[in-house]
Amino acid sequence: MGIATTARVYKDLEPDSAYAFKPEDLEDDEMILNMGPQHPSTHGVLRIELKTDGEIVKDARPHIGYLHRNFEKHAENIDYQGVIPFTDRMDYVASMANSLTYALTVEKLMAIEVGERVKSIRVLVSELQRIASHLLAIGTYGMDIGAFTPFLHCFREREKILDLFEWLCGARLLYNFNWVGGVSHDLPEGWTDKVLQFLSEFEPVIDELDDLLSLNKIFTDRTATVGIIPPDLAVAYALSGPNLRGSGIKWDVRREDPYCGYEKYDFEIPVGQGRYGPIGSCWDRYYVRVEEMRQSVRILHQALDKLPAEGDVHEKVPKRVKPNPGEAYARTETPRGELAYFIVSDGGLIPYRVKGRSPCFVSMSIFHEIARGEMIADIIAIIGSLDIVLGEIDR
Amino acid sequence: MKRPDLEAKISNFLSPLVIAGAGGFLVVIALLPKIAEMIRTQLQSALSPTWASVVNIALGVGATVFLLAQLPIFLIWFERKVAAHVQDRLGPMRVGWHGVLQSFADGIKLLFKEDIIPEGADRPLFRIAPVLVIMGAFAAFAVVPWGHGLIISDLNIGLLYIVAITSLGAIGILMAGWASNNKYSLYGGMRSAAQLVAYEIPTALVILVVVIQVGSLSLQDVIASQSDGLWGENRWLLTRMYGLNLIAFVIFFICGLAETNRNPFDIPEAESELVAGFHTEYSGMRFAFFFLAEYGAMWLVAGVAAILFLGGWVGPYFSGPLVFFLKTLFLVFVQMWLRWTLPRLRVDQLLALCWKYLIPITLAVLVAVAGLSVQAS
Amino acid sequence: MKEYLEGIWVSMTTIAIGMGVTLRHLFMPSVTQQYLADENPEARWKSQIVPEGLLNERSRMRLHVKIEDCIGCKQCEKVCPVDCIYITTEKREKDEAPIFASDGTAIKQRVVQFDIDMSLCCYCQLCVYPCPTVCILMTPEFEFAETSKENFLYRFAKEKPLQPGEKKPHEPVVAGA
Amino acid sequence: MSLKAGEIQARLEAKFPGTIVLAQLEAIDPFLVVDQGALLEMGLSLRDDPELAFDTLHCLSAVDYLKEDRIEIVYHLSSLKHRHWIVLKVHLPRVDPKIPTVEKIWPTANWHEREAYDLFGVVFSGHSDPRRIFLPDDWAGHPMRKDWVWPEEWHGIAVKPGKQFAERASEGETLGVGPFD
Repeated sequence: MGIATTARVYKDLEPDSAYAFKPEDLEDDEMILNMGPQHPSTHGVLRIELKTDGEIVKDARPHIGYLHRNFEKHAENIDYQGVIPFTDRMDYVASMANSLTYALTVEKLMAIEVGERVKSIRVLVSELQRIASHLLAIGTYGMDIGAFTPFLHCFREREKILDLFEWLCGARLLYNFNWVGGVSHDLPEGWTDKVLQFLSEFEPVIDELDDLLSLNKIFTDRTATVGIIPPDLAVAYALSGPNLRGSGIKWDVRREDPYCGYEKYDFEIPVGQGRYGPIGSCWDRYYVRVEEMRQSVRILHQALDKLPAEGDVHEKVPKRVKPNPGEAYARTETPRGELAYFIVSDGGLIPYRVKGRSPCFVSMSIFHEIARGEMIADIIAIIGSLDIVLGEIDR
Repeated sequence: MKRPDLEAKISNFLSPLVIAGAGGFLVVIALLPKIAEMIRTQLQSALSPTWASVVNIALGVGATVFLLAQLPIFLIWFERKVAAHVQDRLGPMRVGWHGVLQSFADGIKLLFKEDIIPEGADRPLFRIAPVLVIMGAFAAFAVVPWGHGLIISDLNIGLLYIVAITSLGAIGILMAGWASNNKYSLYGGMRSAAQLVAYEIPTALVILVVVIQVGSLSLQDVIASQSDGLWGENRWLLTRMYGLNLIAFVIFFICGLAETNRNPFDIPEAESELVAGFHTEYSGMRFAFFFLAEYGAMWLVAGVAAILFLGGWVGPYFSGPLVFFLKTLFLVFVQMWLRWTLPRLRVDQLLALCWKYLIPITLAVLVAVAGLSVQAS
Repeated sequence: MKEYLEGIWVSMTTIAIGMGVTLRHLFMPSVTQQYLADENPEARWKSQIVPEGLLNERSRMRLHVKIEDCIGCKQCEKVCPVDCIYITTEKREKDEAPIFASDGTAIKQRVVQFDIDMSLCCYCQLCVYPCPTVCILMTPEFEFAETSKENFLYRFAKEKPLQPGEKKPHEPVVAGA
Repeated sequence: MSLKAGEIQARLEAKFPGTIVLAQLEAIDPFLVVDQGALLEMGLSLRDDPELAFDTLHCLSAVDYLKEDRIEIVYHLSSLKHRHWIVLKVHLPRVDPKIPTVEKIWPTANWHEREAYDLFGVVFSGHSDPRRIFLPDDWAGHPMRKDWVWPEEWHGIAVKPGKQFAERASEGETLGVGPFD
């Protein structure tokens, strides 16, 4: 067949072993389909090699690294505070959560306990960020499945959150807001009222989203029977966040290993119920996100109630971030799962080693297991349901 | 002069023209029977009968082609506006009043774009494919009646002709998919073939439902049998046969969506899976051809549905091309509305829908309608 | 058979509900804010939720340096995580007229190079905090596209390095005066 | 029920005597340094012992200690069942570091180990897919090593950052705009 032979014109540029599948290994009727790095729904520059037989995908190999910039090497060359803008750029649609994790790790290393107001502010921004990030995940997932309208409805709401963040710290996407020992800005006057206003506007939107997309028969048919991750596989691959909970495992770091005073908040942990098919399907993962937004709204209401009126957000910010030699590992529940940083300090002004354990990297490593035997259209559904951000996978 | 000022000047000058043109267009459509009658009498008095009919048909073809070339321009703008407002956006606003010139601007851009044929493509097929696709969509309009006597050719097998000629488009798509030398295009072509083969059957069966009741394949006869409007003995087919025709109408509409590759059946181009499906590698005018064909086919499907079930150009209060135009426009709007509401089906679900749901139900409706018709006669 | 009919029913109803939602939105006012629809620059900072005039309160856009106030301490250069600030200073001669920043700090260094490469800047605002004279700051100006990347190098320094044998005038200069 | 690091250490010590080289229980995150020969059995027992049940390898990182002349592989293990934690460390030589893969015990290690190989050059023997994960296959060296040097180019593409505009400007080139008022 003409197509198989002309596929590799640029042979001298790409070393052989980069190809997991070789054309000469293919059986009859099989074809290698290169999905990405430029593809509308690989959520960035992910490249997936698919061994297809007609519409059926026999095997899949993700190739990552197109966005690799070695954030960890950067981090070894700048001071602790300077790393935060780089952590923002890992998961660029949930920057607040990333920098929060980094700040918490350094605080753990330096044994800093921040004030109550800072804790409340951090809960506020990270839950708002969770809503924003889930809105993006849900919206783009709808678009992957072919429904365009929910995407823009989600973005309309997300825009409000970004506006609130811009009012709070001057940036819309990459905030540099969570500092070691505090946050960069105190809440502006009237901000909390506007968050309340947003929440009251936002709650009906989730129900509308259910009507428009989540419970639509076409949508459930497309997603509820594909990409099944059984609970034991999810644990073996150390999945976390909505991907783990979609498989029916009730595990949330906010509950199990609380930080920022999350133990004081009353919220439920939504898990995949298998309403339209087996537990652990794409739909379950998707719907866990929808439910999590509802829970985030609950947490936000409580956080606004509990917010201490007074408190200096810069009180505990050290003049010079210079931890004692040692190492610390801290994890938080970001919108995409458990993000953790492993920081080794040699007592100097710059970190000796920073390792980011990114949830998307781990989620993506399970991809080849669940993609096998599905159809090409389902591959898109699976990638979307894992909710990956390539900035975090490739770091 | 600064460029923005120049642009503003051009668009301020052109948009009233376009809006006036659209208004004039509607007036012309409303007065079409009179105009046609006038031309016909003039021709008959000036020329021999043979030449008169030849010139008459040529004028009809010219008018239809002109209409079909203009309609997509309006429909694309209309769809973008519908999509935008469904999504709480504004849509095109820059080029002219509320973006009415947007489609013209896009058309000009497409005209000037480089025409790329990928290396290793099957060049002849690559060139023929868009032509075939647009031909399949536009040739069917030869038998679509716009009013009493306003039809290019009142074939006695008009419905059969439509079913046959629209299949040409699928061949074009398959050809485009194969010739592009692109795997995504190939998938798009293959999916399109599977989809067409499947959905031809319920379409034909649903048309049979109508044909049984009307007793003719000619579209003018179909309309003639619905000449009473909303009420009466010969009312629109939609409300007859105890709701069976309603089911038939819904099925025809679904099949129409599938045949025009519109969401939720747009799997041949499925932009999130196959990049752009069969027209991934097309650019410039060839791409525009696919675009025109899509909107032409939308209009055709809506028009045929209006003729079969909603009485075509027969209206409740007045009849004529304008009634047909408005009915069709409404059905086109429903197509757009569906597109911006629903997710896409998967290819196996698409086929399952056809073979497991549409065909059995259509067959049941067909049998029931046949039985009731026999009983009535 | 029950499942079959149920499937049809569920699809029809959910599709109808979805179409209801979209139809409702068709007649809802849109939220688009057109870029530069209003020539008034303040109108660019409209938001669906943030009260008017507050959105750009803390905006971190283009960097600006009030070079008259710079004392050449190089703290911003040190803290910049992407190294986009380049400062060169030289010691002012003892016999030169004393100059002061607008907050009264004596300027002991002559800033002969203060370059900010905005094409490298990551808008983290970390340079703003350590500045003792508040002379480097981020402005809400966001329209600074350039046709050439080189034009993103903003050269703020006004003074030239002292040439051998050159003497600076003895007039006292107060910045901002 | 969750166990303290000391209890975990005692259990392992009883099962694999002499394999725990060093135990730091007072550190921020208590860790055990284990002998790499016992890693596989210890991992299996950590996972399968119902009292321990470390079902999740949370993170696998490598740290290059240039002065101490060693590379550390750090395993952050956690248990969803008992909600406890332990950190295992294995010391490797900087030259030609080799360690058995734990991919068979925790499949998630697959990509983490590929990353450690890619950035640190640690070879995981028995790994099912021993390729680089981020960098091109023919990339020179392992960049997270402390003594790594920038290559000049890769396939004709300059790798080292060139001179920045500001550096060029300070060398006398006419570049940039300003001064501003």
